[in-house]
Amino acid sequence: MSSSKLMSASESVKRFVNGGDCLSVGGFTINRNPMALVYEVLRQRTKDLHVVMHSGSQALDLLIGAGRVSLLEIAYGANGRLAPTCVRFRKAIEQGTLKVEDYTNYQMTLRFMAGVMGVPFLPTYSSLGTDIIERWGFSTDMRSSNPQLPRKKLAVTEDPFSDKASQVVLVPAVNPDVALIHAQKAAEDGTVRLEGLTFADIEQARASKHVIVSCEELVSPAELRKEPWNNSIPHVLVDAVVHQPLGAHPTACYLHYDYDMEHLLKYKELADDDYQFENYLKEFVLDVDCHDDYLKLIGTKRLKSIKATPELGYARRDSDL
Amino acid sequence: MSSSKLMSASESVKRFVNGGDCLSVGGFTINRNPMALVYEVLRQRTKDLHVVMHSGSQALDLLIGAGRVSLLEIAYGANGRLAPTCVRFRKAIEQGTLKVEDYTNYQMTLRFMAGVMGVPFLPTYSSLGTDIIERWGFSTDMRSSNPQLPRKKLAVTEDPFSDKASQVVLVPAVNPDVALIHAQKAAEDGTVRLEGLTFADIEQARASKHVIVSCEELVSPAELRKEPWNNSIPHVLVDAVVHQPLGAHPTACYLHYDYDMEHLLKYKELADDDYQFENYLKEFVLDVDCHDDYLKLIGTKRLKSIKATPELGYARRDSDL
Amino acid sequence: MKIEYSPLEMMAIACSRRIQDDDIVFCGTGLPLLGAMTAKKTHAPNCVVFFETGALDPVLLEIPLSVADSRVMHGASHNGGLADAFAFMQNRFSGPKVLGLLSGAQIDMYGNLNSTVIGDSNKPTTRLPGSGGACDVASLVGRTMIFMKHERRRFVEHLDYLTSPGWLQGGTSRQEAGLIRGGPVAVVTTLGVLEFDEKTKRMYLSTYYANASVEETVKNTGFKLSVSRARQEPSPTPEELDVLRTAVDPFGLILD
Amino acid sequence: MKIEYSPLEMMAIACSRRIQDDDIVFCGTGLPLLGAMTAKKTHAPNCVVFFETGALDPVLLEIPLSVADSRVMHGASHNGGLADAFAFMQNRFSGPKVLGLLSGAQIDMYGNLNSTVIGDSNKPTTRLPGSGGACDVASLVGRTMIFMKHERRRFVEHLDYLTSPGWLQGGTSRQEAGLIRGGPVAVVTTLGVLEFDEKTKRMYLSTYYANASVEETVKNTGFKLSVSRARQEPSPTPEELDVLRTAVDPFGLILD
Repeated sequence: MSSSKLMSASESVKRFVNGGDCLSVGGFTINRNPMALVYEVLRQRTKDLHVVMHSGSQALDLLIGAGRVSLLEIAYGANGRLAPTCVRFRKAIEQGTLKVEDYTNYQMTLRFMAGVMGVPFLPTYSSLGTDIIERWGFSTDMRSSNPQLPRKKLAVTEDPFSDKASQVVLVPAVNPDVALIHAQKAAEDGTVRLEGLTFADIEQARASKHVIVSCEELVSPAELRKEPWNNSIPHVLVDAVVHQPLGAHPTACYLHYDYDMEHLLKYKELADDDYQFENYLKEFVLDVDCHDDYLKLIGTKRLKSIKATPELGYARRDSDL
Repeated sequence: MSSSKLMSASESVKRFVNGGDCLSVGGFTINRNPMALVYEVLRQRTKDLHVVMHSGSQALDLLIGAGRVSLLEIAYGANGRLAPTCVRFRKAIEQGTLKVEDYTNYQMTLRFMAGVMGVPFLPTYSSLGTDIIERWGFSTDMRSSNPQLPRKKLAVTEDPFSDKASQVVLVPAVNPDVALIHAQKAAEDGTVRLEGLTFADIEQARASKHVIVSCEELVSPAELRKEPWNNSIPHVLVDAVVHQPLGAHPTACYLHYDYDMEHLLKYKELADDDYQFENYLKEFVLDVDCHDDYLKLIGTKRLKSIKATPELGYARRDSDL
Repeated sequence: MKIEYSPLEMMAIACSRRIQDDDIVFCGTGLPLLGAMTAKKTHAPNCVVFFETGALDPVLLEIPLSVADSRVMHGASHNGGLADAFAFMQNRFSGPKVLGLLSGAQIDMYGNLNSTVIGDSNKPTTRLPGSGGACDVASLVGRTMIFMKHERRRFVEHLDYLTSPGWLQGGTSRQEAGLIRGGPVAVVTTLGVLEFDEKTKRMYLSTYYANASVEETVKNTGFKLSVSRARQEPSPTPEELDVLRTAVDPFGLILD
Repeated sequence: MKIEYSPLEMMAIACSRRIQDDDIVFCGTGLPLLGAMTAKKTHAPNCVVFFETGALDPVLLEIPLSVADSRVMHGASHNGGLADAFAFMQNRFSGPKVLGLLSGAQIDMYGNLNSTVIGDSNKPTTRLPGSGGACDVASLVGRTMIFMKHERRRFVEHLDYLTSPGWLQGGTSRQEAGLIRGGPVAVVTTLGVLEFDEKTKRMYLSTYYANASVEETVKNTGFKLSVSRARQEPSPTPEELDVLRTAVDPFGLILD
């Protein structure tokens, strides 16, 4: 009944990601980064991106390293214990080439939730008394000239339902132009099912104007519609479905594969040097035609080593020993 | 590892429901009302209840009819097309024996969500310009003497993130003393899985101090913990698990049974007469020892007729014809 | 050959005709649902049916008797809870695409609805079920269509309680109250279809059914009704009636 | 017989001892997680491990290297998303039961933490990862325990950026700022364990490890440290060490 939204990564990025867009990237540190989609954004030379996310990692670091990000609203930039601070993220801020606004993970989640709910803000007590409230990364001028930025970073207000003076922090909504999500399962009609940890992916997708979903498994709409309460995103909210197995590599995808620790550790080392980072970017992204060719560079041996043990959803460590 | 929370309906109500409590009842009109638990509340003569829910129906109507509810905050009192307005609910308000505060379904949902999130309010644009904001059912005096009531029904405020004057409605949090929920599956450790429509049951449970869950199927914690992302309520939030098949009768429970249309239509007729209502209450609730005895009164023939067709989750209508 | 049909059938079909192929139709139960189901099975196969209980785009094999009926979710793309469903309507991207089908006990000339009480709200003569999700839908979605029995006591000058916002006091008052979008576009009654003047937002008679008349409509309306733009609503086509009777409500659960 | 152990092992065990059987322990990765896992396998079998990514009460068969590691969720009772996990911490019933384990690059005498920048926040010398969920946890849960390398440059008079609230300016300033509960109860360092004065909320030395000394602690603290209440932390027991080495981190992923 619904027409197919199935297309290639290249086509999906061409149609729905534009220079200057406010982009939200799914996943969390070393898990389910939509790498195939982000590699494609890099290949298509999309510039001047405004990135909004909570805990960014590999996808974010490449976008920053390639100079594609001009504004960043974020809570965390690290690769778990594999990179306590993401390297190109750190360098760009230290060198002053990237403007960043610091929130907390809950606040970024609430910003997406407010976007989902269509309300201007959501309240929390988190960060009262801290520099998260006091220090702003973006000036008032920047804010008033960019409609995608909230007028204020945060606002502290009185609770009108309390008898005694009681303060609460209001966190502004964000509605990205496009969200990139990598899922375990999707159908060509746009129905999406995430399995395992969902992070804030559902909120990021529902808050965004356009949603591109890459998936490990392409299944029939009928199969997903057998248990609609276990689906994560309804078909009407999804613009493009990209079937891309191993689409989150080198980050993990529960039930399918683990993070590629070797690759991430090597990246961390290379990223520390500008020249070597450029080479990495060329070799693994820019000079590669598509994600399947990228996976050939990684090699079947490595990919086999990170394959998930079915009953655990990740690759058993002792099996390597 | 965790000790068992399994107990009888009688024991669970004895331990966690007290006179004067703020009680939240799960389900929605003709679906998944926690009838076995509510029948037990009725049997234990718990009085002076303050009930908070969104779309109440059979469970609510019996509590009101039995004179156990003194305060009600609600959005809707009807049994779908089987009773366009719940009969005892309507009578109690018309006769002035029940104080009621009217919200909308979304507002009640937001009130539970705010309770879940531990914030004093959540915003919405819903109801601007209407009597939902203008007319209050509870006086300021009532509010200031009862800590379970919000100081104000609703508050309209300016959006601090907007350049132009822009109003938004703040809906106050509610944290009930106890939530009664009927689920398809639960484990003795307190882990709960709802299947199909979830309404606001999860929010009602998570907002409440105590949670009693009755379930169709008692399964092992290990079984539910195989797919933790499909579970609805974590074990730590649940105080009591009651194994009660057909525990939502005469309302429906997806995958198990349909609503009992005959019983509900008969009830609607009886409820219109005070004397007949009293008889109904005695016959089906007060003079009955437990839910299994109640089910004997309903009879196996009727129960068989509402048994769900497995692939649909409800009882096919044409199969009766 | 003259085709026989009931007023209820005419209402469902008048509703069906006003549903567009790209609409996401928020449905309650009863007649409005029949209208949406008929649209989907005739000229608007891509319209998506959606319930406040969270089911989106289900296959409605049987007619649900409540929005909480398990029948609302078979084959749906997604079932969230209430929080999800209402957020979908308030959301700035999905909300404007939603057409909400509503009804009420009383309606005024600006399409405001009462489904809470008749009489004094603190001591009502008749208590009604309350807003449920009606006020939310009327507040939040892109446009609404309202179903009413066309009776003088229902089409009133002043509502006893304003449960669900229409155009409020008319003109630009809806926007001024802070409502972000929406408003009623049509009222489908037992006699005809009413619409709202673009500027004043006052109700006027747009069409009357072949079995009714302009005069009957005016007589059954409790406020002054402009009829200068009224024309006759085309009678149901054989196809419309056939779909409605055999594919939508074969057991006559709503129509009988 | 003298038992050999490393400072990291001592820290994990000092943490473990301070976890109670009815705690819901919010964990990051690394040492704090080892502390929680050790507690669960020794004196606090009923404590529940909980991650900001939503996994509650998992069976940790292998050590996760990030809170987003798929290893955090095996056998959990529930996995919500971030929204769920943080709501659980802010919730008035569940929040007070949560013990949050945190760390940072800098700490001041009131237990406030910096994990954002070193230097000027608009042009930092060193950019750190940022709050992540740390500020949320420090703001919302019942009590927190902090892990620090005990170095003078980390125990500072003034933070370069106050990311996560401890006792703010001490005394009752935390409540006055509007924070609804919580605050740090202990700082587990490479040299000992610091606690906070009940009234002033200033940090003082509570215990020092057998391999360290009061003097070493003072020397490595960038603000004046009260040591009058200091006593020696008991060395790890053979059971504690055995559990930590063989059942918690058998591959030495964190300890080596």
